[in-house]
Amino acid sequence: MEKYYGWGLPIDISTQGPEIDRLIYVVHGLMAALFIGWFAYLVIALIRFRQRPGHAAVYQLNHFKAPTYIEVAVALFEVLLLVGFSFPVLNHVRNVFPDPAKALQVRIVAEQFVWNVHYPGDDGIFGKTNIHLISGTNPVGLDSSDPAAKDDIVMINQFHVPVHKPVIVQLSSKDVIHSFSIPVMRVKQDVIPGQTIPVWFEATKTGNFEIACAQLCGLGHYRMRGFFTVETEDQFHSWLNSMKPPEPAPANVPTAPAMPVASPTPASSGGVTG
Amino acid sequence: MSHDDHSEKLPFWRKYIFSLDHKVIGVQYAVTGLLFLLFGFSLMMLIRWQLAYPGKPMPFLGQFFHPKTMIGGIMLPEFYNQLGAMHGTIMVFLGVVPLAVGGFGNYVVPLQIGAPDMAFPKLNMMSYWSYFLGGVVMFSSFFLPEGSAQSGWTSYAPLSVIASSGQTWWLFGMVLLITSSLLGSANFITTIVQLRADGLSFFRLPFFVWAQFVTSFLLLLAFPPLEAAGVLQLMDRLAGTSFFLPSGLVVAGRVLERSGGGNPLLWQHLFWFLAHPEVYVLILPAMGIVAEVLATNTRKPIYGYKAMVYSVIFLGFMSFIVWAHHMFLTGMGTKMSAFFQITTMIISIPSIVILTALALSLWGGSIRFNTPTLFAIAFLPMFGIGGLTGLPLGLAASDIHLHDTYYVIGHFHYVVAPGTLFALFAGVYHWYPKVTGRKMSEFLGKLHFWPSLVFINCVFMPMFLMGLAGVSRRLWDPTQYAHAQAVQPLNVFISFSAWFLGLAQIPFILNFFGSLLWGKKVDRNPWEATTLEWSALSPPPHGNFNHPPVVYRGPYEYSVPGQKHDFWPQDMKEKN
Amino acid sequence: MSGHAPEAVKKHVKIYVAVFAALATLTVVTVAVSYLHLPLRKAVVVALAIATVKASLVALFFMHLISERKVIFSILALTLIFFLALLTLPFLSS
Amino acid sequence: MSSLIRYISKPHPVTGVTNAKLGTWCFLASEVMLFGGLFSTYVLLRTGASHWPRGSELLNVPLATLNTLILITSSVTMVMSWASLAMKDFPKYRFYMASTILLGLAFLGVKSFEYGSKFSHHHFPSTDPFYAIYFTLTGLHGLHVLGGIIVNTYFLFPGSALWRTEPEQFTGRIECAGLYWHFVDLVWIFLFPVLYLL
Repeated sequence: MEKYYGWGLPIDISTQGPEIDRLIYVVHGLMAALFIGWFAYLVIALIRFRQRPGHAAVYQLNHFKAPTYIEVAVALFEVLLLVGFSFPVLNHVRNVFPDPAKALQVRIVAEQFVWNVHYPGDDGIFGKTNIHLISGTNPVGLDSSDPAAKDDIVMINQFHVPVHKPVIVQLSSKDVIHSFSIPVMRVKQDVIPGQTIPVWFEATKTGNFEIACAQLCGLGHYRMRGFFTVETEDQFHSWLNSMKPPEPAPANVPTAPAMPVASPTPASSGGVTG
Repeated sequence: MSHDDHSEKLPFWRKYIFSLDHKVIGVQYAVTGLLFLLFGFSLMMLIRWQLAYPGKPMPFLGQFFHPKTMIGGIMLPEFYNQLGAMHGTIMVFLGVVPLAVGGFGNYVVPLQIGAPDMAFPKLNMMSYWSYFLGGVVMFSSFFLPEGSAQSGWTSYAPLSVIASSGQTWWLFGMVLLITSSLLGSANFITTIVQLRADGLSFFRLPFFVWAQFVTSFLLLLAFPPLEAAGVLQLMDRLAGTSFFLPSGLVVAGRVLERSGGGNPLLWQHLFWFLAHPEVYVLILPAMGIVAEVLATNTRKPIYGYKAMVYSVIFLGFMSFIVWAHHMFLTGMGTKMSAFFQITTMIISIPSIVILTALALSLWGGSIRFNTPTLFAIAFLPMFGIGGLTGLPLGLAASDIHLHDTYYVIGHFHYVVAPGTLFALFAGVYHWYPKVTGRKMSEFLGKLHFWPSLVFINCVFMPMFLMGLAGVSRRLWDPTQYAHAQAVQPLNVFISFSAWFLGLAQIPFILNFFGSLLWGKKVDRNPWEATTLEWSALSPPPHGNFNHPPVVYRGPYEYSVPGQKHDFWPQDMKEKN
Repeated sequence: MSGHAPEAVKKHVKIYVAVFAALATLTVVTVAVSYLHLPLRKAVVVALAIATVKASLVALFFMHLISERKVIFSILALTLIFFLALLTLPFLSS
Repeated sequence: MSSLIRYISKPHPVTGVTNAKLGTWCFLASEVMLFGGLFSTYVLLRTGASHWPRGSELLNVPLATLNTLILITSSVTMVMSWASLAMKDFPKYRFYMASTILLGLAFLGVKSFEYGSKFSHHHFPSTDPFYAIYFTLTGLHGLHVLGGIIVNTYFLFPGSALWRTEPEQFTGRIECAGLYWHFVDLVWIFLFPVLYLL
């Protein structure tokens, strides 16, 4: 995985990522320019006006024009950042959702400290859920009496998506506030209990990536890590088929094969499984 | 308080413990605040071990901790979360605010306005003891069976509602701290409005007093909503209500037996309605101190005094309508986020004006490079970095990637650590002679300044890189994530820098206590400054001034042409 | 205050009694209106209008705001602005 | 020392107010924000709820009307106690102040009766969001009434010694205590329709 991550921004594999990255670069360019100019001024002022014999302070000074111009320029630049970058990018990300018919629809239900990924199955309809049905083998409380639920697939911490296809994720939480973050997708959204918040993205590259929780959600916040896999359309469908529940026993969610058996990162020796 | 009481006749406990004198209370605040800063810093030292070497037993120190916090020297996640939550709470509410507002405000404001004391001395004392009690409650919560609060200093519901009993103590502690701040701020406003010396009009006030004045309004009007939120969360925790709990929660596999119907975002709104103005509560007094120190040590008036005053008022006003930029990712609509992005960009303008004015004050001066000036000058670029890195966070689009990462940590620490804290250090070195009658050692001061400057940048600068890499905050073990593993060497570097930063504070501690005994004795006005506090004796007696001072001119009349001396005190009628 | 002199205060006392009568009447009115079971929107407007009138009476006469100084008004105006900001909050969360 | 601090009993020549009055208004400003936060919460919970009961369906309106009248009356007696001092009539002050305290206690008595009957019907803050905000708002208001009673009792007995030495300052203090008491009344004026009638 080394090639994906380094000391700067992680690689970007989403269609909307470049817009966000561009804004980050532009802002940092402005910051650098301002800071360097400003620091240079400071150094010059400190050397030139140090206290020394024969040098006295000046009481009255002409009003400086340059700083006012710079301040106005900064203000204008901020307007440009807002109107030219932030507003349109945010509008694109938040309001311009892909056509649901052409997109992959997924529900993700966060809980301490797991991401439950709920695919609607072949019928494209999510089965009914009920919080009173939630159990160890039925993490989202799928109602097996609902015919639409029969082909639903619920995975734990395993999120597979096809490449070059828009994905709409409906985010909700069972317990506390989490934050659904896929750094390589430039996607981050707080997951608020009591609400369902949609996000969308489209992957441009295949590979194995990760979902992080970005909001403190308790003891296991640090290990609320999901596996995010971008595959070709074919690979995705064969994976989805292999995860289908066995026909005779409906609504028996195959959690066993879906469970991440061991995290590939070196396990910490904290010895806490809270 | 009877009318004929004189401090000389008072018993020890009235004079130094339950004192009504603003100077004693100011010192009490400052010393307590400094001790809490040290304590909060120590918590971070522990956290830094866990972050540099996740899950490795802590050498030597580890064996002294209770098994509920560390097992075999290995820090448990619950203890890590406690340290994180309490570091934030202690630094903000028990360290910086009490030192900046309670300490410097109490000691310096009445002196600078030529008043004998605060308007309500008894209220002042109650304010300190309420703060002290709040501190005791916060501190002792570490010794609860389940430890202290562990839901972050922001205490987001529902996590905080279902958290262990430490959170209840946190809330009670906060109620006491809020009470203290409310009493203090009403006192400051009344004092500054009513008790200014004759001739001291508002536009002759030292900038520090202006900063405290605006700060007091922020505290007065922004804290009560948090108190309301605190009461609601206490009800949620103790009376079983569901203000912050929506219906249908399932915690640890069990349906939560609550009525539901609440809203978790309500807490965030009420919290940030306070907590954003609170950021300015942390910054404004620091800016005030820097203005005082720079004017004195450049030997010239500060540049654009009136523009600065208008900016600080505007800043205070705007700080109430930017709060939701902390909540860009909570699913708010784009129109709403556009509004808060605009206000956030607007609020950056007065900050830039003040910072620019302070920087331009150097131009044409005759700058003395003593310790307070070094800290005050360092404040400028450090606060500048803090402010600039706020830009990508204030733009909701770039915030998507940077929100809740180490970038945020780096940003606000640049504002409050090398920013505010450096200004506070400048204030300590600047006013120490007034409080004690002795100067602090310049040698130790510089030994404190230079390593602090270097190491504090080594601590916070790499955090921006970690943030850009997407590393989340508050991770007990960052190496769980591949993207965080890539920057893990930075964590080791930060930790060592932080420990060295700790060592760099030893000269300050030695200097602070040692100078009480060995510092060079000084007269009233060791820095040859103009504001009123320097007309009083060092230390000022009970009642501050022998005669109520009368003010003839503005606060920073340095190097006035045609004068023999390069400073012209505010209360001097004749030429100087 | 326009006058704390005993003669001025005697005049005030008459005003206080009148204000009391008004407050009591308005209380009865607001309760009576509630028994009409108006639709919620109308009921809110009526009840809050009456409450605002009552509150203004208390503030103006009992709290002497009618003859208060500028400094007090400045603080209250500032508070009002932030109070209104606070009341926008429910509409941000929904 | 207090003698050194100016404008304790006489108003400041420019601002026209005493220290205590300005301080009291600052404190009331913070109280406005405190109750503002809670009112906001009420509006948010109510607008967010699928069903919200009318207060009159669940709460005892006649009793609350009585309580409103009690509190209004106490406001009048409070302002009369100040007016008596301004007219240099100390015995009358004591009468009105004592009435204010008794009316305050009567308010709390009625309130605790109301609470008691709610508890006996198993209506607790945890029952639903309506009762949660009802108990929180009225409870906090009740605490404010209690605080006012304590302050007023202090001024009725030990605090009134100041009348003999500093009548002007004492009158000022009663005015400030009055400001607080009227504010508590003012809050109730809004709580009553919001919780009971709407």
